[in-house]
Amino acid sequence: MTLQLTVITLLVVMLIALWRACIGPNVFDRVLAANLFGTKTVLLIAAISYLHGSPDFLDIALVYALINYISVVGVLRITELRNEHAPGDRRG
Amino acid sequence: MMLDWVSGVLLLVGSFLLLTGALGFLRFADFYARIHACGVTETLATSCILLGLLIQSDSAVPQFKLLLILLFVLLSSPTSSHALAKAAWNAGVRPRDNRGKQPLPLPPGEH
Amino acid sequence: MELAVNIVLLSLLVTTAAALVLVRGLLASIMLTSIYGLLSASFFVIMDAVDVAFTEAAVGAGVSPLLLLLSVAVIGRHEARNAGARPLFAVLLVGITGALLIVGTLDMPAFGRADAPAHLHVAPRYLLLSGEETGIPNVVTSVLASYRAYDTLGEVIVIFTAGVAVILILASGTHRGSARPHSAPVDTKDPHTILQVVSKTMIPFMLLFAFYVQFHGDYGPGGGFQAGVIFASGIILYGLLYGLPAICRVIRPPVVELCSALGVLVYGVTGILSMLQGRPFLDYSVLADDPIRAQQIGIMVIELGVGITVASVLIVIYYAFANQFETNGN
Amino acid sequence: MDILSHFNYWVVVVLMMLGFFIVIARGNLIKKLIGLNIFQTSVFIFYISTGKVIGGSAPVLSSDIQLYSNPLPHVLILTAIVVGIATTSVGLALVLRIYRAYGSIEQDEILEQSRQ
Amino acid sequence: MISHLAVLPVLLPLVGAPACVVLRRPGAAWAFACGVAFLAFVAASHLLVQTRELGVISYALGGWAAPWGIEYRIDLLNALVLVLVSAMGMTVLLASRASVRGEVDPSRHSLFYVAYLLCLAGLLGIVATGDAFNLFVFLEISSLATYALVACGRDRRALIAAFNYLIMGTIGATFILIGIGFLYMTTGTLNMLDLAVRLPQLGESQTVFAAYAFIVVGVCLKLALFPLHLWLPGTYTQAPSIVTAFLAATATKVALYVLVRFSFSVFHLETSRLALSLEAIFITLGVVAAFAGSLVAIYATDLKRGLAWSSIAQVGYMAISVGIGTAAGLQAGLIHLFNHALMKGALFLAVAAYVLRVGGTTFRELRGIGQRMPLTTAAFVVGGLSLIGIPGTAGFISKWYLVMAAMESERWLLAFLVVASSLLTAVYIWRFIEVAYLEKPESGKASPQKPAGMLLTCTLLLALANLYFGFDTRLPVSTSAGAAANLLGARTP
Repeated sequence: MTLQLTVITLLVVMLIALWRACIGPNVFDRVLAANLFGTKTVLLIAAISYLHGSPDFLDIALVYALINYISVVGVLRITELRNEHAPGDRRG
Repeated sequence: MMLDWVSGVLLLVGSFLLLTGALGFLRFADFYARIHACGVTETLATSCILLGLLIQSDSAVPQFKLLLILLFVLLSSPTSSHALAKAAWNAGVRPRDNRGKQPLPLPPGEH
Repeated sequence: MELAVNIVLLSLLVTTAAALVLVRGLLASIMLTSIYGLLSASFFVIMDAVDVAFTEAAVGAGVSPLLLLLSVAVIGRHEARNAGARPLFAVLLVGITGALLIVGTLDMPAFGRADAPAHLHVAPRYLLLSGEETGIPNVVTSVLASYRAYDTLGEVIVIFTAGVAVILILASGTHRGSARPHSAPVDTKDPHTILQVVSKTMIPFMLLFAFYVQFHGDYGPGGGFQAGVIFASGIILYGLLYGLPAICRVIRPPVVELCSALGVLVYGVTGILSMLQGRPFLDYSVLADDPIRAQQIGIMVIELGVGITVASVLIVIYYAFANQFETNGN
Repeated sequence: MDILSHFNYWVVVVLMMLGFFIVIARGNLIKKLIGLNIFQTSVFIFYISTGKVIGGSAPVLSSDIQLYSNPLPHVLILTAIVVGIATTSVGLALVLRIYRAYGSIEQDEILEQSRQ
Repeated sequence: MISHLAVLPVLLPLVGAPACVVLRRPGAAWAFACGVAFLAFVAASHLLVQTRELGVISYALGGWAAPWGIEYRIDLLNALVLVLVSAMGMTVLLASRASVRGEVDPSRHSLFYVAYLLCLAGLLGIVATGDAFNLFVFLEISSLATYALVACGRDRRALIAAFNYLIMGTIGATFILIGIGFLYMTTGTLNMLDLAVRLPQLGESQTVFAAYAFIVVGVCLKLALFPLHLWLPGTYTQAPSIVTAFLAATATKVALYVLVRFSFSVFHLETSRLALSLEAIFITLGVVAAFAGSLVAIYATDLKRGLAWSSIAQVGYMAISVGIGTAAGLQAGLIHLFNHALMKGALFLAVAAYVLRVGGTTFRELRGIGQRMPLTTAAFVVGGLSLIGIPGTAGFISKWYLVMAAMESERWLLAFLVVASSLLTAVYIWRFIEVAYLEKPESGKASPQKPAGMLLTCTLLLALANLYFGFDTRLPVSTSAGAAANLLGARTP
């Protein structure tokens, strides 16, 4: 029962993160939202694999965690490099 | 039986923390407040939920994988929060007041 | 419960897609794309498609947003307000397509029914016999790498073609190849010590995990493609943090380009070996005396070929894109 | 129940149409590629939906499971995902070259420059 | 070894392409690619001979029997198109060295040939396969390679053309994917033969109707049938001339093959209730395409662009023949498919030679070219006459069969329209002849002669082929008659 509750909570949190990603207002808010979304997906997959009783899915959760981290680093490095090369981000 | 209870409590605590973090993420006024809300709760909430799941399973392989995920999240989540806040600061995002309108005065030495 | 999660995920997908239609600004769009990838991957898990979820997580939420981000880093994230707006025409065209699709769904068998025609004809044989015929529990792997191995060869060629195409398109001047590590190391004002330290400890484990995924694909979700993506992601992470020249010194562009061809050749030569012994192309039975053993060897070798090509093509593409960035910036 | 039996398909149709709309209606070349991505991913979702058997489990053979979902769509979509990422990367490479040649990635501005 | 013949034409370029990456010198890459293409052509010709003797050849890839594994299924139709595509691919490749040197950046040369081989392999794979999903995979291989080849053009507009082609091509491919998904859903199989057996058992299904519609729209995007032709003029005009010659001679032909294969082998167009409306749609679109394409071609100021529009018109004729739908109609379509590849190959190779010599293809630049390049222009004129359909050329044969097929099915107006649109073709070919022979060359702008013997030889070869197949029509006519009979015979076994 608590497992189901956890899944529902996770879905609600994902909805909130999605909402934040839509309204922004800041680019970093969106990045944060995507990151939050990613970690919640990891938990969701883990929880669902227990709900299903097939722990094979845990590999997928692990990959999500990895990929999520890489994309955050990617965003940061890239926004930053852009700031250095083009001060003030001339195109918006 | 005892373990089931522990696992249930851990899951509930984790869910509660998640929800509070998300609420903060939704409602707080500026970026730094929001990253504070979810960055801080996230680590503990994730640990609670993963531990709760770990207790539920009875074979070694999934437990090991869960531990790996936990370890990874414990490493990566604070790192990315830190880096995100730093990048936002470098990009010129500044803290704002409670309604998200006025920029707050900065401490001396910053610009 | 499963059905409820299914419905919630689908609604979230629709919300994300609608937000993508409305939102302006490329970085925001890319973040939403990444979320879309994550959501569809979760959906695939619910639909029992674990291998697909694995791949979609790595591609839809990982590689493709990363490539988009690299391009936006060169171009800028601005999106014009009314450029190319032909909403009426678009609505008309999309409306017709949608109507046709809806018409098509009307006669479809109901969702999830075990007696739908698709589940009665070809697939049952895979589920019944693939265990005996290939000795591999993961049916998706055995269909992918044995029954429909030729499709997978096509897939490897597609990714190889993408690598060739990207180099061909982005090549400049007299230099042939994906990257020119000519510039000094990108030392920024802000070297991100924390990120570098944390990532450096993680990267070896990521590469190790890639090997695990490569060889564990027979028993669970995973396989050459996923392993290649994870391996390349580890390398790309290093490149992002230490700069293109640093990574190019370790993994030299010409070598990677050759490796991308090597993977395809490993795959192709495995097939040709069977031809030389008078069996059809990609018939693994010539590889060992015991047919099941032969299948397993064949599947392992071609998955290795897939992994090599995918990893090296992704690295090549990363080099080519990042190189644009560095030459543009300097 | 009758609505539920086709609900998945209809939602997927909506997803496809949204992606398709972005491709046609937006003038920004990268946005077009994003739309194409969404369009293709939606088709993948459709395929995977057709492979699902309610009550079935993931097609990894095991002695204590009776009913599996259909593995064939999974195999096809694995290939199609690769095709999708290949197309995206080639498209992005073209966009980068276009930006180098025209200084813009908005369709209107490019067309204007081409006419001159 | 002989039993592998079915797979060799595809496999050679498919494995040859990655091997070609190793060769870093462009000359070596070119020579290697030519060798591979030649071997593929030899294999394809043997295959044609064998299918004429033995009938259908089936090859189970991976050793798994048909609906479970992937099957190559070669009948007369595939074999004919395989020979055509590999022959044109080889000829254009042989001619390409000088033109590529002139039109493509040196940094791209060696990989250019790799991409060319991949494109050829993709096209051959589409034709050879008997599996619907495998067709999609090879379609994408050829498309991705094509985008890269088109983007090699010198002008920056080539990039825009390539990007537009990428967007439309991917939409088309995704439509085909949707169609295949619908088919799989209703039948549970992907094998074309198996589909053909199972589809009639379903009766009138909306899903099958939608599947056919999506596949047809997707294929017509690739075929550039009016009004889905928008990508073609830009792509043909801006791509390097060699790529244009290759695409014009092969890619649209393969798309037509796919259309015919799906319409007649898989979907049994005649027996379906759609037949009537589809007939009307194909014939109307074909006629409009034939007239619109020719009219735009008449007013074009650039030879390459004019020929691109002419391709749209010619695709129109092929659509008409599919629309007629009788054995005679299909035969006419297949003959035209064959002959049009020869014509457009010759014409675009001549254009490549012009680009090499005078640097451009506008009519202003080409004034008096007939005196400066007599042999190339002669070849161009032969190709042009064939395009019009003058007796004694290959083009006459295909027009003749097309008009005959229209009259046989008592479509008198259609027959008249086909003849009338041919007159429009005569107008734009005459316009070029006027420019080339009767106008004085612009003085002062004489670029140095570049050695292009191979290019000239291949152009002349294709022009001669146009004449040869105008007299000795046995190969295309008998093969296509057999293929058309097979296609229609499959319906009522």
